[in-house]
Amino acid sequence: MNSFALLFLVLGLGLIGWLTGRARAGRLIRAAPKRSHSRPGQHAAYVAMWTALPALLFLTVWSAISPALVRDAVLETPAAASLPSFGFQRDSILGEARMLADNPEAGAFNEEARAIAPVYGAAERRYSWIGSAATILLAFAGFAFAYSRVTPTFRARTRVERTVMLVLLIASLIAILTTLSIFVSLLIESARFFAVVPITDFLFGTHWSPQVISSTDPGESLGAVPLFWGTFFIGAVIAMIVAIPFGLMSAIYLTQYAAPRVRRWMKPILEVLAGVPTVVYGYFAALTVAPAIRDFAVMLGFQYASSESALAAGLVMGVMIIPFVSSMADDSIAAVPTAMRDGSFAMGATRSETIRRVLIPASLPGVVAGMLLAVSRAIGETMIVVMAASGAATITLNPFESATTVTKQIVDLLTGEAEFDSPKTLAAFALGLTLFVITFLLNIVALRVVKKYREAYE
Amino acid sequence: MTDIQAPAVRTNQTDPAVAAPAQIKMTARDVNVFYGANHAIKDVSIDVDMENVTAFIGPSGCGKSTFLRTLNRMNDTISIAKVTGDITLDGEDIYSSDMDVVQLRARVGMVFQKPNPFPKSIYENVAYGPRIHGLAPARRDMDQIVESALRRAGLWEEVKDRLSDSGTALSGGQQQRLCIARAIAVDPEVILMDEPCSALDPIATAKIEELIHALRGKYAIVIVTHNMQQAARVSQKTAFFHLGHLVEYGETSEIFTNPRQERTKDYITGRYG
Amino acid sequence: MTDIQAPAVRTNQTDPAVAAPAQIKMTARDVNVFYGANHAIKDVSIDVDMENVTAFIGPSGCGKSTFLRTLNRMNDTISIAKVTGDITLDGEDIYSSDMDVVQLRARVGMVFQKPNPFPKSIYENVAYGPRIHGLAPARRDMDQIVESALRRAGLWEEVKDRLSDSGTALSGGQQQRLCIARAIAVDPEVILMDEPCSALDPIATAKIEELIHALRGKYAIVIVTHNMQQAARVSQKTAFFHLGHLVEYGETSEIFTNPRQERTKDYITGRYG
Amino acid sequence: SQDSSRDYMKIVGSSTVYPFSTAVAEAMVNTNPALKTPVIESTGTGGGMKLFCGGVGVQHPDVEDASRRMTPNEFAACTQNGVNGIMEIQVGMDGVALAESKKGPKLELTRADIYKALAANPMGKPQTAKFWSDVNPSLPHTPIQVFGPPSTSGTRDALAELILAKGCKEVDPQAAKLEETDKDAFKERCQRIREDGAYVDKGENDNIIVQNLTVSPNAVGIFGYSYLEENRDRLNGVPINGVAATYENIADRSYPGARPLFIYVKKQHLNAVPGMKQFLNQYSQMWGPDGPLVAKGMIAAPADVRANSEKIIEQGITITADTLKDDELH
Amino acid sequence: MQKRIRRRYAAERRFKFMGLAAVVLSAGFLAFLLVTMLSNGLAGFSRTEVALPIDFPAAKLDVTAKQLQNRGADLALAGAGLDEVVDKAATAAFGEQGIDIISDRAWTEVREALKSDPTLLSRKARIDVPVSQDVQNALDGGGKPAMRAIVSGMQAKGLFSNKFDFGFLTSADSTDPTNVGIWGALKGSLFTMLVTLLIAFPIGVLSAVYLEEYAPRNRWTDLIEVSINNLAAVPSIIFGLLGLAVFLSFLNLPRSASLVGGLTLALMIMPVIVIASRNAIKAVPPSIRDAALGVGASKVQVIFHHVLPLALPGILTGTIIGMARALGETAPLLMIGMRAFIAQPPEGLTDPATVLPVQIFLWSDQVSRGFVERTSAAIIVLLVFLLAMNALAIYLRNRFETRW
Ligand SMILES: Nc1ncnc2c1ncn2[C@@H]1O[C@H](COP(=O)(O)OP(=O)(O)OP(=O)(O)O)[C@@H](O)[C@H]1O
Ligand SMILES: Nc1ncnc2c1ncn2[C@@H]1O[C@H](COP(=O)(O)OP(=O)(O)OP(=O)(O)O)[C@@H](O)[C@H]1O
Ligand SMILES: [Mg+2]
Ligand SMILES: [Mg+2]
Ligand SMILES: O=P([O-])([O-])[O-]
Repeated sequence: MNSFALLFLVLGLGLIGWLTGRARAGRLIRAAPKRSHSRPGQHAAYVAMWTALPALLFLTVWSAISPALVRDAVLETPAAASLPSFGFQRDSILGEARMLADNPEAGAFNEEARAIAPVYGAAERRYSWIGSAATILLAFAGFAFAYSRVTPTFRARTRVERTVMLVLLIASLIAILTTLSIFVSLLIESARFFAVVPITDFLFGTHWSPQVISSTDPGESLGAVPLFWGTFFIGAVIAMIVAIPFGLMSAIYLTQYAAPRVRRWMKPILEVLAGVPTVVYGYFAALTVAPAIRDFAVMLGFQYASSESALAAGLVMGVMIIPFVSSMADDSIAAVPTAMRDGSFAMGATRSETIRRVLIPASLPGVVAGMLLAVSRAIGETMIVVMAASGAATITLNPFESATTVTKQIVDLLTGEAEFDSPKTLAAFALGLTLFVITFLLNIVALRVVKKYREAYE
Repeated sequence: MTDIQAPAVRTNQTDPAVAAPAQIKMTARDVNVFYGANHAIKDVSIDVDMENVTAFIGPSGCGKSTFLRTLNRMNDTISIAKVTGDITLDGEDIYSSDMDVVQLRARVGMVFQKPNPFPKSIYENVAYGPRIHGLAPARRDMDQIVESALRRAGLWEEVKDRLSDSGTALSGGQQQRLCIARAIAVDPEVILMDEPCSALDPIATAKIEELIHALRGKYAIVIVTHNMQQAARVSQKTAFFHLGHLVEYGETSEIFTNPRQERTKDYITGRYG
Repeated sequence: MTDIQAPAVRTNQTDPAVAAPAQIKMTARDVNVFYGANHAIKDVSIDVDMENVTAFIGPSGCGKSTFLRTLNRMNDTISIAKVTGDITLDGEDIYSSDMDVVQLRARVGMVFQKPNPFPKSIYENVAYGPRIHGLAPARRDMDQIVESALRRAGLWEEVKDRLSDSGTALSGGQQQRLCIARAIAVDPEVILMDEPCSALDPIATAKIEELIHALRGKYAIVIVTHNMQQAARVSQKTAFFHLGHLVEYGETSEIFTNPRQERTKDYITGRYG
Repeated sequence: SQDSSRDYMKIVGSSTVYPFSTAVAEAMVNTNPALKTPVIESTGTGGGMKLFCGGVGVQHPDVEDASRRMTPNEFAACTQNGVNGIMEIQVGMDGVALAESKKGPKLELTRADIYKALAANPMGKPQTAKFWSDVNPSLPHTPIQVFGPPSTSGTRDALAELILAKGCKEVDPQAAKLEETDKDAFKERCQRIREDGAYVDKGENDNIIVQNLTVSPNAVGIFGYSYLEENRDRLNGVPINGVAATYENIADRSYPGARPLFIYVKKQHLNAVPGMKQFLNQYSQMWGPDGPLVAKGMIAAPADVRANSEKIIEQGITITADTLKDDELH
Repeated sequence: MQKRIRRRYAAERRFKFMGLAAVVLSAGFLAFLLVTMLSNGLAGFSRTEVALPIDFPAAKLDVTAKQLQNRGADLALAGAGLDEVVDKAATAAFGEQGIDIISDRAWTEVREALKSDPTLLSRKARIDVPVSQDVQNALDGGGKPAMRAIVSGMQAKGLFSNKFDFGFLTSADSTDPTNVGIWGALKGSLFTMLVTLLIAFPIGVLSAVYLEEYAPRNRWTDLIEVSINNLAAVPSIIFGLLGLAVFLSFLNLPRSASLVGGLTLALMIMPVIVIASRNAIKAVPPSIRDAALGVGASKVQVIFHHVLPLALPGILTGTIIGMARALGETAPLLMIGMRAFIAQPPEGLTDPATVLPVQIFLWSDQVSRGFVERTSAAIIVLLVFLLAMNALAIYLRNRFETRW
């Protein structure tokens, strides 16, 4: 029986468990003198749970291990003796044999597969029966256990609800697991990197040039300071110079000045800016914005203006971040109690005076936290810099010159090279770790600030 | 239904000038306010004078705050609110296009239900109004304005050593007095107070009530309150609102002891509300 | 301070059985409630009986709601709340580990300050309780339960033609009666009401008060109210709480006309609160 | 867990060979509809070599596209990871083309000029040249700005070997000696490219280079000949040593930047992955002088080379470490 | 005084104008971007075809009409050398340059025509086939001068026609811009999104329920809370590194597969869903919970009967926004190998696949200039999906915003 059929069978058994459990509970409860603890439906859920869950768990595990069991069984048969000893070739024949066993019509690339197919089919069937039998047995055992416990006084609801809560708890742990596995995997790979390259060279070195990595002093060409600078320059300086005034002013305009109808339309329109995929921004930055900026720079007299200027990437990134800043600013300004605003109006302040002297100072912590989040967003942004920034790791203050970022280097170092132990590949993980730590800290600080400040008004 | 006797009102009047013809400061004639389709104030006409403290009372939602806010056009900040009728300040129509709302609000100050000091220093809270209106060109003038406003609000002694502390660090009653000082600092002609004590404890309430007494005569004062005892204690004139109507308006002592309208009586005796 | 005379209480008793020994439904002995470090209820002991409507009165924050919620363990939902002492329902300890809180709440129903109908149809609002408790196996039984609950809540005539309309589309007073119907529908033994009229207008309030009268005797009823007139109108027994203490508990007529404690008297005469 | 077999080919490697391999793959599927299209990743020759030599088995690629020969080091890595039979098939030729915008100054360079302008340490001294006129007074006074491929690419290796190293030896008498004595020092002196911003590493995206050239009239781009061919209307080739990058000049190898293109095939996979033989046959059908690959911008290899490649395919001839030492260009 | 007021009002107007300018410029940038993409991309949805006369009886194709209706038709036609027949026909029709006029894959177009109408075998027919990229360039005013001359001659005869290119919506990647399609990438995106949704939605919603309704306030739940908030802001490329290290290297899942892409993106958007769901759950008024508890509902009943249904619009909004983000995401997928040339739409979750944004990234890198229009066209398709999703989210949010 294939696992899909089995799955449905188990679910069907669960349904039967539900129905019989319900019937029995209903009968017993009606006969019982006083109000029973749980409703028939809850007993039913209890029975169904015991019928289906263990069986499903087993089924999951079984379908993970049984292909290997089948394969080993086939290899032990005499028919397999003639197979080539080269693992990959043999596996590909076995793979085809499996396909043929399922569907004899299919064309085969290896003729040996035809010979093996019946053997393979037999083994598959045998294991399939073992698995099915065990699954069904488990389902029945679970059913019998639960069914026997259905009595008017049995607290089925409590049990079911406890299981539900367990499931919820497990789900919420996945977030921690993800964080942890990110951290651990980055840490492990980075540790391997730092075993080769001294951490100080990496963090404080000012020469980044992974094209040639000397085997005697690999740290010499893996100094990440230019990357950090480029990341900071593009993401935290140029992008923010665009995003903060635009984001803040549009939030102010939309919340404080615009007619509700304008606000209702403009806000989602601006949000679209955040919904445009970064690859589109990248394409746009590389093909439209960057050349224009270069022309502009040349016009200003910058002979060396790069067509991959930090400005092009930063500018487009800033535009992308505008809605992010504006919605954070919007939230913080909205969190300032209206009483504050009214207080200022009642003093005879104009709107802009109220905004500049009362609302913005009062919402400043929230706005600042929003900026921090925006910065962390900008320095993690990848596609725009991959497509529009250069790979040249230079430290420059001239926005018309090229600069590179951590994220771009990660992509460059990793695309195509999956070999896991050269310092070059591992450097990507070290960069990833640095980026993770920085954004993590930025976020913690920002969230703290936001939280503290929200509490101040609650 | 229970027959609760109307409370005997002590009007607490130290000067006997109530009967004299009072100097009219603001007038409202046939004022209507709409929040969208909701007709919140219906044909209200009323005069506010300099000599007396005027109290607005009435059950929740009857429109007291709404009407109060028409008097300094704070309703302008609510986009769906629409006001019709005439309201004048010293004979000038405050809803005319000539009237500058910024100046109007400097002349008609307001104190709110929940104390709302700005999250700035005490000094800056009081200096805010004078500063935006350019009342104190020099730092020295400003110091003086701040001090005198705080003195008049009865707060000076308590805060004079910590003017640079944040206004939000004061106690509730102090905050409310700070808000009154802030309103006084721009030297207004009228002060509107919307349930200024409802968030305060009895002791702080008593202080504010004293303050209102002290300010009476210098400014025309209108106070909204839920607490009838308070209305009786601080005001000389009372307006009773119900469902957007001004049901009755007159001497406080009259209203509390001898209301002309059945609805006023029912409210005062606690039959509803 | 104003001397407001204590209201003359009309107990509104149609049956004279008050004096007869009442059937005790719930008892509380030495109940203490803590919210973290905040000791909200201090050593309260009280009996609730079937014959009388019991009113809890007291100034804001004195613990009325807190105590009420201990009676059906709604406090369990507040993680920092801790309850000590004994509370029984028909002699059973409701805080014992045997007691199933879900069943307890079916037996001790609750009506809240703000009407809180589910955003579902009127029918579904009432049917929800009976459904989860399996009280109506067939659709016909359910129809009957719903109708009778709505009838007893005095709402049937008003809604019978629009049972499938949303419960939230009703007026405030109707919503509150719907909530009462919802509580009645699971056939509780006790009904707890926490300021059920404070969000309602006078007419709706009068309807609910009438309803309480009608329900009296069928259920043990406990009502929290801020409005002393209301307490006087609807209850036969009154408990006065102050700062977490049960200051006085007795016949409503006694408490309002002749309180034994100074604090009770001060409160009733409006000296604070 | 991963399937233990695969019914499509996996190809990695050079971005220069990529368009040809994809075209062959496509044609193969058109004529053999039963086969699945190979999955082809453009990783740069160097990046691809690492994947290719990672081992044998389902997760390792079957074919490597290369715009230069496999190095002995790479071969050793392959052997070490159990990749034992590797077929080296030259599929055609390419030229490392230098190009500028049609609006550009019409540069004409020599290998020595390029070396002096691009090396990190020309003749052992730090690079100081900012303008072309700094390296050769007869060149225009325009800033040196070169857009080129990244270090994983074979084009970059070809640039270093075919142009820089030779230019270096022409102008620097010590270089020749160094090549004998100290290979590393030679590389440092002759092949390392400057990193001060004059040479801009543009990633694997040659098209972006083309795009950028059209808006940067003074810049020079470096990429495979096919890109130049494709964009003749916008770009001018920069002749090297007076020889223009044209089909004929590359085919007869008079152009200094001419180089062979290869694919490397894992013989062990030949019988394990469906379609590999068809793929190789398809290649041989398409690589002729009037074949479709030439239309795509490839330059056909000389007839003898093609014959040899066909023989390798037919007989499954694999390479040894010695084959690779044989430095002669096919 | 009057002067001062005037000055204050001038400042007021300036400030307001700055706000307006910020809004208008931001919206203007968006409009500029969209218009650029549209004007570049619309041409990518059509292709130029040339009417190619073919004399099938003369070509003597070795296939029968019956064979054409069978499944092996493709094989039979390929075996019969249809491509050569078509090339010959082109030479016959357009002269020596004929082969360069038609697209390399023009013969597949002929193949499809034959399959849909086998009677063609017995007559002469004119079949519209796509032109080559060279011709396309020439038509656009570029390309090689020689080709331009030929093309202008043919143009005068009215041989070319411009048609909506259905192939663009139904086929996969190709080396020839006249033949590419986005279906392969779109299907990859759909598979990837499916995995993402199936993983992220239930886990996200369930953990939101746990955190809002059950979790005690302690150090552990604070930790979960902090993790989730931070995960929401971790750069997407880090998730790519995670996918590479965990799914590919550690769990040995297949490279380039939509399964791995989906898992990676699921981890990425899960926090978005958790946060949105928590906010939606939080927004359900406590009075509803009290009401249900008050009639004796258990906690699970309260959650599943009342809280979740009421929070659903908010949860869905968050999910859609998260999915939109995943749909537009590129960087993490580059890390796990979903960037190959994949000319066959994936059949299953473990087949090599690419997704729309990555396809755009790859095409932006193509030599042939025909890809510029195609890239913009693919961008338009992607934007249509994303804007639709965003619009749906905004609609849901507005529709259910003011429920209580
Ligand atoms: N901002 C607003 N938007 C719409 N309707 C409003 C607004 N403010 C008040 N209302 C409505 O106007 C009516 C009068 O409200 P108002 O606040 O003036 O009453 P009030 O007498 O001050 O009540 P309270 O004693 O509760 O403060 C009410 O029906 C209220 O719902
Ligand atoms: N959920 C809670 N968490 C912490 N403290 C609480 C909570 N609910 C009430 N308290 C505190 O317990 C005390 C009693 O509150 P309770 O709500 O019972 O008063 P009350 O008499 O019902 O007041 P009101 O008339 O305003 O409803 C107060 O000090 C209050 O601050
Ligand atoms: Mg009010
Ligand atoms: Mg309460
Ligand atoms: O991609 P390359 O051909 O330059 O290796």
